[in-house]
Amino acid sequence: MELGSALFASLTSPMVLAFLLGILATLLRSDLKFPEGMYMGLTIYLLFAIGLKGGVKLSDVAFADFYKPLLAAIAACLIIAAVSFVILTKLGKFDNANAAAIAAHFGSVSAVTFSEGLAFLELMSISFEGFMPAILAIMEVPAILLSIWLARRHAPQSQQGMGKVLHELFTNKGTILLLGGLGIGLITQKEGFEQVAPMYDGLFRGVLCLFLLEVGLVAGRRLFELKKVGFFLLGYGLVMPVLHATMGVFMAQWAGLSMGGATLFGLLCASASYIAAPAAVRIAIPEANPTLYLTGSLAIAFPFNVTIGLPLYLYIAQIIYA
Amino acid sequence: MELGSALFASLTSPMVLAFLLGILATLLRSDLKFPEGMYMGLTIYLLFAIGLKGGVKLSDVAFADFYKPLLAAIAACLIIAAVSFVILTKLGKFDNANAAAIAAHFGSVSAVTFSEGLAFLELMSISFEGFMPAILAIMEVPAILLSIWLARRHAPQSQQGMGKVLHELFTNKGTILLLGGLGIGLITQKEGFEQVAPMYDGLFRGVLCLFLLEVGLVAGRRLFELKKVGFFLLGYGLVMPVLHATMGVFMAQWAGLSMGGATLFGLLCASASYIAAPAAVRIAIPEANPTLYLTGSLAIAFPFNVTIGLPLYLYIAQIIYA
Amino acid sequence: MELGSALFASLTSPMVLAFLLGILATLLRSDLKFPEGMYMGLTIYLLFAIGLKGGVKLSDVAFADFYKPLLAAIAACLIIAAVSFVILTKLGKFDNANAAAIAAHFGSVSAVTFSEGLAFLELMSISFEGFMPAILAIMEVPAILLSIWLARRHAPQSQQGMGKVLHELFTNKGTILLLGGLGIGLITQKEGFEQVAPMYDGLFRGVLCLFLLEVGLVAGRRLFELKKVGFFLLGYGLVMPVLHATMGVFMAQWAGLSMGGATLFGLLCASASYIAAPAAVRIAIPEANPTLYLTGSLAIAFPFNVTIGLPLYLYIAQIIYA
Amino acid sequence: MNNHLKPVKMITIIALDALAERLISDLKACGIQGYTMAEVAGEGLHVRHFSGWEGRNIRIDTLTNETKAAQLMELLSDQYFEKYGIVAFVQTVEVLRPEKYN
Amino acid sequence: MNNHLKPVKMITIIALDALAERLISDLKACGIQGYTMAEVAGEGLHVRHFSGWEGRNIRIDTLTNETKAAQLMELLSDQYFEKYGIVAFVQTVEVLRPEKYN
Amino acid sequence: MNNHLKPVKMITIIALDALAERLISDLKACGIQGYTMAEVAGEGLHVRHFSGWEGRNIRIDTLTNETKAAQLMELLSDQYFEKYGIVAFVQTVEVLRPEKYN
Ligand SMILES: Nc1ncnc2c1ncn2[C@@H]1O[C@H](COP(=O)(O)O)[C@@H](O)[C@H]1O
Ligand SMILES: Nc1ncnc2c1ncn2[C@@H]1O[C@H](COP(=O)(O)O)[C@@H](O)[C@H]1O
Ligand SMILES: Nc1ncnc2c1ncn2[C@@H]1O[C@H](COP(=O)(O)O)[C@@H](O)[C@H]1O
Ligand code: NA
Ligand code: NA
Ligand code: NA
Repeated sequence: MELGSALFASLTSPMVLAFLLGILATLLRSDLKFPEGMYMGLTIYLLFAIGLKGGVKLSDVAFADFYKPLLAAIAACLIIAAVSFVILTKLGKFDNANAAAIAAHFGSVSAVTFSEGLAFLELMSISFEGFMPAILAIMEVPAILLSIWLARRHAPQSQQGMGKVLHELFTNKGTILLLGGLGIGLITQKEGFEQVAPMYDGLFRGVLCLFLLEVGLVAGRRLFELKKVGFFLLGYGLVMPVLHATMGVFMAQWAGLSMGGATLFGLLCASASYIAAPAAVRIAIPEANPTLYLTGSLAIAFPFNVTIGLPLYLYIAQIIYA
Repeated sequence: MELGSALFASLTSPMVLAFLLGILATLLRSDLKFPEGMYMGLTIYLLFAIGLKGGVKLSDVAFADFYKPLLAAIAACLIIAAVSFVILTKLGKFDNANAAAIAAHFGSVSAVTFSEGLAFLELMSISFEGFMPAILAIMEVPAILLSIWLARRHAPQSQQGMGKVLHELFTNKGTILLLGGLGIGLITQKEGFEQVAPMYDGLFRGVLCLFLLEVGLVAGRRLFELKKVGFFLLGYGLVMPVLHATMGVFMAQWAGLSMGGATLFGLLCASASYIAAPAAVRIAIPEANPTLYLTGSLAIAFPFNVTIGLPLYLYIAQIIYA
Repeated sequence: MELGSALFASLTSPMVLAFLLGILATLLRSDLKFPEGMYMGLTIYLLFAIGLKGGVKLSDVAFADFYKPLLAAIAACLIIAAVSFVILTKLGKFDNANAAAIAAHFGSVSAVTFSEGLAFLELMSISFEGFMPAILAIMEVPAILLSIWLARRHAPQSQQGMGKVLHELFTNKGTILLLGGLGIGLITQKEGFEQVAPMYDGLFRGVLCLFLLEVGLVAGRRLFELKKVGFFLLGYGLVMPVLHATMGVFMAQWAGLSMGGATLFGLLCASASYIAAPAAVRIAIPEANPTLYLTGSLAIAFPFNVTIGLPLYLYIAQIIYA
Repeated sequence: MNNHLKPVKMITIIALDALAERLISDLKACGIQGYTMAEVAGEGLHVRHFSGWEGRNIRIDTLTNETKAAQLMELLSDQYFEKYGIVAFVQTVEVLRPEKYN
Repeated sequence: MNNHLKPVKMITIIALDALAERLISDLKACGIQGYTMAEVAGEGLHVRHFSGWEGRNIRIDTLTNETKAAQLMELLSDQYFEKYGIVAFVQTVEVLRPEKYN
Repeated sequence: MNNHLKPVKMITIIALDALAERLISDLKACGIQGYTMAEVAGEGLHVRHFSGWEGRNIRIDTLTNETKAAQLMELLSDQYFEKYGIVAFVQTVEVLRPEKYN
């Protein structure tokens, strides 16, 4: 598989094209807008479907195969968040709150980017470990926790302690749907899943396509804010994902993942959260400026990852695994 | 089929697990919440799909085979509502309004419980009569009417006469969708249905799964109210469904239904309405306390019926039909 | 294929029956109502799916085959709008604003009527040109533009110039979704489309069925306004579609379309817009009375077209092509 | 501004969505033409109205003249207050075209 | 409480949702930064605005000082009242940080 | 009418939807039982709250007596105003059953 043809396959997938259509529609100032409930409804479907399918596959994985990827996942998130915080404060001159908020987003992961990765690898007929959705679920949390702690270190003990934050993180809808879906898949297994497969398997990419159209609409609005975030963040959001992905592929190799699994792992490292992290940061670091972290993760990292990033990380994985 | 393995199949179905996940999410105080329109949208889909599929099957049923089950259905609803009212006022010491409201819920039926019954029997490869959805539609109304009359007997003639209540009952969305779907199925038949089968057949259980997740979220909130409803109602909601189901299976046998049909008929008798009845009672018996009837039907009877009840009623039917 | 059996097939399709159910529910004053977001969500799905499927088929059409139908489409729209305006002002005694508003609706096209036409021809196994969705997208705009110009001719230069109207027309959600879908289909082609086919192909008619139920609910409410619109508009809405369709079939023959394509083209000419035109007219001709144009297009032309009109236009096409 | 703005009454009603149609016909019975309606959630002395299943609430705002406002409050008090959980309050607001709200 | 609370003006606008973007830019043209917008249904002298297809209404509430409020009402009256079905009214509300609504 | 209508206070709060649960428990801490909540969009000094993803806003209206209203405004000012983008204002409205809003 060459980089060029992988890039072509990525850019001509209906999902990526739908995302670009969404951006185009915003640039043209179209009145196209998804009804409020639809965004939430599609999100619920996607997270639950990822979890469910992952759970069914996880049911034949031995823990011995799983613990190293697990460790790698937690380590990767913490490293990315910590290094990001240092770079953003020292080089980027961001204040603590904003640096921590951005670090939380880039250290955490994006389920939609991951979905697009799944669809891409399936299209390319590249196999990967069935437990990757479990890895996704685990990678949502640690970086956010670390970043919130970084932001609050010096603050006088606030009323809303870390307990509340922890609770929020482990019970937010993303985690519940992903882990809950995983649990259901684990218990109900193949026979149970077959009953609902036309919905959660058959429609997955079609729904993802519609969802990416909506994401494009939101990302498009963010593009107008690009000038407000400054060149530093723009560069950061384009360069760091590649570095994170490369680090991720190396760690995946250490953890014994296959080449497809390593590509997904790299993609997860490269991806920036835009469901779990914004919700947590809004409450826990309210003084951070949403324009910075929302634009950074949605309008910079996300488009880069699903268009150029994904085939690039596959290419990197092929080289490292060669 | 043994009780144990049926119970296992019931408890490990993705639908029941999704319901339990919903309850768990509420207990953990997760922020998972379905958008307002999604609840309504899924309800519309389910009711319409049940009706449509039933209508297609109903098209090869002779009226001679149908009139006895029909009579049994109406009789069962009226008996359950009347007996419930007596038990609740005499033994339970509820006032007229609350007793009638609860009787309306237990005498009427739940389309979602029925859907789970369909999915369960299909999984178990047990056949049943095609006209059961028509029976479901018919059983929605009589108990509610009787109960409202029981609540209002002694009241001075109110402005909102029974005419309005009758109209409301026969034109409420549940009835229109079920009966309308039935009618469409009857007219369009197999060839017509095939055009829309991927939507109304293929996705049915997948959508039911998502819907039960939402029902679990609502039921979970109700669990916090359990202490407010008292032990009597708790016991009532757990014991009476079994008695109602047993009575139902006997009546189904009299009406000439197959064993699968009798299980569904028993399940319908056991089930407590939570779409048609609450809507009707809110308007017609406003002085009744929603905590009692909503908690009784949704947080007690419903979970019991879809987890333990369903395999138990199958077991009862197997014994009676042996 | 005889007219009778085509009419029967049309009237017993689940989509048309669902539409009639919606009307019936309103006449019975049922409380059935689709949640706000669902209407929008289904519309987005339908428009995007039509575009996408059309785009995939368009990818093997040569421009040489396409330019004549294109010209015919633009000409048909302009003729219909201009003639309508004259008839409505001269014979119907409508004022300029109302005549222009109604002309905009009848000159433009209805994507839902078109969808029902697709489903009907597929059911009848009659083939048609793959680029018809592209024709649909093109026919949305010209008549609206012409009508707005007709309404404003004599008005003093208004602040909201034609530029704004043009922008609104080319970027409104209908156009973006149809043309955007077309573009995506063109680029992603068969291989890409297969990834999302279960959603956009498999479910299409099932979703259309649900959508027509909702359209029936809205159309039913409009029926109560029929007496307000007067006999002239009623007759106009029933007679003109047949004339427009006949003209359309002749133009389609000139343009070299197949018999199936001509039926669809005639149907497009006959159909009255109720997504793009109302949105544009509300803003650009606010002094026009919505009761007239909404009732005329949704409660008169639409039901006629999807029930009797569609088989009739097929019959006309068969005669002309014989 | 103040010399153009004229006071009219605004009545706000919060009630079960199932009562919407009835409330609207009562509004019209009082001769009130216009109103604005929103879907809301709420909690009061009775059950929480948060999901469609528990029954949502609606909020109706209507601008009208003083006489009709008094008549509507009377009607609400007579026919709804005892039976249903309902909230209704009156405010004075200022508009430029008082005749539109007669 | 009363010694801290300061009066500011609140303007409420009810209009066709298609006008939302235009109204918001007019708000900003008057120097008003903040507003809150809700989707509502409604009926008045014109067609009922109940479904997306008939065009829903929106309700915009904005808190601002007296001068800007007067300017906005003027603008609405000049550019909207004749052409579109629109409702606008002014109230005085009390806030703790009047400077936030300048 | 005026001889029956009695004044009570209405507090309106506009805030991030993520704060809803917290605000409701604070309401209850002030002894306020009832409130009505709507989902709204909005823009202010901070990010636009238009989609679920940016975080929507909620609007809470609650009728209560003067003392509790003062207490609630105090609490909001102490615990929210500095940290979160939040709008709160007080009005006097007239009701027929003031005891319902105690
Ligand atoms: N004090 C209050 N302030 C604002 N809204 C209220 C208040 N009390 C009740 N409501 C609303 O009115 C509905 C019915 O109230 P209740 O009759 O007290 O159950 C509630 O669901 C709320 O939406
Ligand atoms: N008297 C009124 N009170 C409250 N809202 C109104 C009133 N009249 C009109 N409206 C609202 O303003 C919109 C346009 O009104 P109209 O221009 O009269 O058709 C309606 O759809 C209602 O939402
Ligand atoms: N002047 C205002 N009038 C009405 N609502 C406002 C105003 N300013 C802010 N808001 C609302 O309060 C939210 C938070 O405002 P802010 O803290 O200024 O970002 C906004 O999203 C709006 O919904
Ligand atoms: Na990451
Ligand atoms: Na029952
Ligand atoms: Na036309």
